[in-house]
Amino acid sequence: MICTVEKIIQETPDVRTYRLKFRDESLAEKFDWFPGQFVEFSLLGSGECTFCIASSATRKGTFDCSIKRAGIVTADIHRDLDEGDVVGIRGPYGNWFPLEDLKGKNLLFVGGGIGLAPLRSLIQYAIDNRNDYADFTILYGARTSADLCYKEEIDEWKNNKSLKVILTIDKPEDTWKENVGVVPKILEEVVNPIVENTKVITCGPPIMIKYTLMSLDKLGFDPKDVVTTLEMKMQCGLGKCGRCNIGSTYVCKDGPVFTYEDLSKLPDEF
Amino acid sequence: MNYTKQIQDIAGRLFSEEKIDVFIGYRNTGFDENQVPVLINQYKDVDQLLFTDKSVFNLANYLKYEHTRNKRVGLVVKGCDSRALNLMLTENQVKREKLFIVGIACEGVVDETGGKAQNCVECVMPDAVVFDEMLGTPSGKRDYQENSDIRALDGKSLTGRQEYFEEVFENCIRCNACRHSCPLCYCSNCCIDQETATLYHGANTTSSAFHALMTWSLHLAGRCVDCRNCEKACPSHLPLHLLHKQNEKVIYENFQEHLAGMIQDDRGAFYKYSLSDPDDFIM
Amino acid sequence: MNLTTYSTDPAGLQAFYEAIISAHDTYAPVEKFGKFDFTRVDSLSTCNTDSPIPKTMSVKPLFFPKSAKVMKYKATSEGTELTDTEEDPLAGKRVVLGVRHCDARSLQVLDAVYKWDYVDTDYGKRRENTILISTRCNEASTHCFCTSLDYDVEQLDAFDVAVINGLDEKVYLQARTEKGETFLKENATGLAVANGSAQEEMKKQFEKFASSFRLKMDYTEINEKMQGQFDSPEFEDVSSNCVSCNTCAFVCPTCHCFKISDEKLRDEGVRYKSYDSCNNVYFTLMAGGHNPRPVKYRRWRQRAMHKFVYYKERFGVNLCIGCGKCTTSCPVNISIFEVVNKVAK
Amino acid sequence: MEAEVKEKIVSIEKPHVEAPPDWQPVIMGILCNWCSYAGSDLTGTSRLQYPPNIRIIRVPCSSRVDPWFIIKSLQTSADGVLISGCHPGDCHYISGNYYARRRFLVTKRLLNFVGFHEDRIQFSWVSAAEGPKFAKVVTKVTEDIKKLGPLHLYKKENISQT
Repeated sequence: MICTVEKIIQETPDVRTYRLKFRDESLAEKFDWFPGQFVEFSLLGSGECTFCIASSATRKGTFDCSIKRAGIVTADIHRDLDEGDVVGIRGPYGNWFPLEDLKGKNLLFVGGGIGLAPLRSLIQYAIDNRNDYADFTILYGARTSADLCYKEEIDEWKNNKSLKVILTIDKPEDTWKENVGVVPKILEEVVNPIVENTKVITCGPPIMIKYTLMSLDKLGFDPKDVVTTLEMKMQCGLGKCGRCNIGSTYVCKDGPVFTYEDLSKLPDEF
Repeated sequence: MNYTKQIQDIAGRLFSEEKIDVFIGYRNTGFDENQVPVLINQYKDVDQLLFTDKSVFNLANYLKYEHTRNKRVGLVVKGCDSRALNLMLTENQVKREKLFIVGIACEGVVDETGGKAQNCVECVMPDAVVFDEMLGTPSGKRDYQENSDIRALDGKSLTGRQEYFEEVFENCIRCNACRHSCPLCYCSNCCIDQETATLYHGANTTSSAFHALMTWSLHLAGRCVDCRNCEKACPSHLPLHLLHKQNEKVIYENFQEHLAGMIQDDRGAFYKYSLSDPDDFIM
Repeated sequence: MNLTTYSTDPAGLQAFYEAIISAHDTYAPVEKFGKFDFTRVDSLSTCNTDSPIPKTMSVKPLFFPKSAKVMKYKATSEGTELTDTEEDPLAGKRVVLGVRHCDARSLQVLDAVYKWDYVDTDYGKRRENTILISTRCNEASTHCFCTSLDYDVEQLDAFDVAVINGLDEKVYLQARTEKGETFLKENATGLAVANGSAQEEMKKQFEKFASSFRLKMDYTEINEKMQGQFDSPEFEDVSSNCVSCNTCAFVCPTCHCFKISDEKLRDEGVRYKSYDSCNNVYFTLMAGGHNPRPVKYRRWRQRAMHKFVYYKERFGVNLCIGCGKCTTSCPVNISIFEVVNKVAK
Repeated sequence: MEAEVKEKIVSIEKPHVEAPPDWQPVIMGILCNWCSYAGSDLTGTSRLQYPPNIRIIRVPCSSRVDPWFIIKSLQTSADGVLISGCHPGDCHYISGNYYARRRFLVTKRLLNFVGFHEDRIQFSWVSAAEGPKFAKVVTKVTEDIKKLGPLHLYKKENISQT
């Protein structure tokens, strides 16, 4: 499938959001996805990369991919891809957040850095189906205030009375008025969530996930109620190339969304 | 050539005096007559060690892996291995004070067919050039001999060589075993590794094999010590020594008989120059 | 289904092979640089259908080539034009001679991964259009342990025609699949149908062959014991002398991991699918710098566990077929047999 | 005479595909910033003619040229490579070209060993004052390579099918 880049939003110094539109309108109708799924994003000549879809299918017509400049392909995407250019898209692949299980529950989103991207998809989905869910909390952390993604959208969320948004950064800054500290610390000290009837959805850098899971454990969350999406190098997205293998699980087919309970059954290799 | 007893003694002594953390030697697989390298961490395993003319693999290779990093290492080196080790020392890859080197006055190892290996027949320096302890009687430096395969190929026409090498590059599967088994290829990000992609994204085509093998052999030009670890590792049995020997020959003939790793602090042919280097090929 | 067995003598077999080569697109082991590769042949004299296992590359490249084009593109001022690859050179009807049991079995193992969920059509087509004529070994080589793994070597149906040596210089050709049956009917014109004692002779030959194995293990026991061994310290030990050279995965007939890469030249380019190996540091290295398997023993653990535990869990077969090719081509002779036995202890 | 030379060349370069009538060689020129690049500039300002087949890349010094540059250009588009630097002793960095000279010899001989005609890889010393020499060198290299025809060895375009 071929998509056109409709808009590029510079989120942070090294993250850009690409808003993509199908060149073929009829495909846009057929292309449906659930929050948490990913696509294979291919820039001819540079290669393919896996990105999660950062917007919700409830806002049809276009979809977003947030891309952080990190490797070879992403650097090429940042350098070469302009508005109006075309990219190849395969997908959507993988599983999605357990939407049915989340219904009627309190939702606590814990995101770090670019890890907000897959959460954003679910947040948008949940906002659009607001009546299905009870309480709504978003805890989002980044290294510095400049590294916070989706700033405009966060402001929007802040103005939305039905959600609670808590931001934090690692290093103190003069102009920063909100929390300072790493995400797990804020989670324990500031958010102090109710354990009852709450589902936690988390995504972020591996080290953040590790400590967040530990403090969630401390707070008394059932591993079943903690959902995360895994990052693993993938190339085919079809369960063939063997790259995303963790134990007998293929992250691209059986994942990338896992509950903490599932994860603890897998060998410790992520 | 059998130094099993002496090596076991030395390794045992070093472990009991707590002078080393790891000893790298050879052991028998127990499956066939082949010997495999072994990294020994404790005194009780010392009796696994042995050394005969089947101890082929260049052990200096293991100094680039995490198992030996920041550890005091004892190892066995033959003539060619010690030259590679010498280069690694010169290029600051290992620290001399962390090593205990058992040098061997090598009499040549055997190849697959059981005869004396080609590189041992043509060896210029069978004795270890850097060592703490020497086993055997040194036989001294020998005269440089031109490789017989190179001579045979030089006798062929350009077309003949072209056809031959086209087949070589076509049979390469780009597994990079040659680079990984080379003690002097210690770069953590190699320019011929496909996925670092500084140079190459990594399809396994003839063209990419040409590119990779040529670049690799030129990076080793003036440094290759002809231990033939690469050739032993190659699953396609490609004659990789041809590329290295050709460079070695050109360097030996033109640049004051330079041979890699013979003298300490000699970094390689491309790190020095002489005003009298040949100039006639330049317009 | 009634499958026929034909009998002939070595000369008759040679004539049979020659007839096949002249009538079909034939692949057979051809010697190159001291090792044997499955290549297209035009006459029997250039190939060796009886090539020794340790020196023969697997038959895998005929189905999963070392680098296959996935697609091509060309950018012009009007836009980018994408084309599927041109005619797949391996998709035509063909016959493969001189395949060993282990190699043929490996394709059955690969079928499992290529046919779950998304079906790899290229691979499927190559499989479908190929007739495998397999030779059963007379004697096991040093690192073979195929009889110890979870398949019946004697009654294997992974290939279409089995060539088995009998007593008194007799050779039996046995159809093992319907495809093989029809193929033999068409091609084995000069051969006599074997008489009653053939089955017995073949069994005898198998027993002799089976008794020549030096390496034997009980795979069920290994599978069970390996399951709990994820944190075994043995992995660090057995992998200590590995040089992470990837050779084992590239020669392994069942290793199927690949990478996708783009090659570009000016405004054109090709997307390739080529071999990759889990022993490679970059295999799981992510762009952000996080690597779940940064050290050697972790990669070796993945390799051993994938072969004997994970694949079994997922697809019901072991991902190792006991050909010993990895051991013979390993520069430091690490034996997967030794590794799993040590770990499972 | 020339026909004879051509025949000789044809007989030694293998996959010699007949060049299309309008074929022009592509020559990669890697020039040192201080001497040869200035020399080529002088050629231009002196209005001397030389064939337009050369594609010039400027490098700080001829010792900046990694042998890989040569291999990569032969493998992608170029039919030949010309590398030019300061005369020995004139290097802006005192000894760069002495180091380069060693590498060039080994590279040239190795490429010749694996089947490239030696005229495909050429080197020259051109100083900033030698405008006419630069024109002469480029003309000679272009003519040499025209005689050899297009390069097909290990080209990315004709990578094998499997």
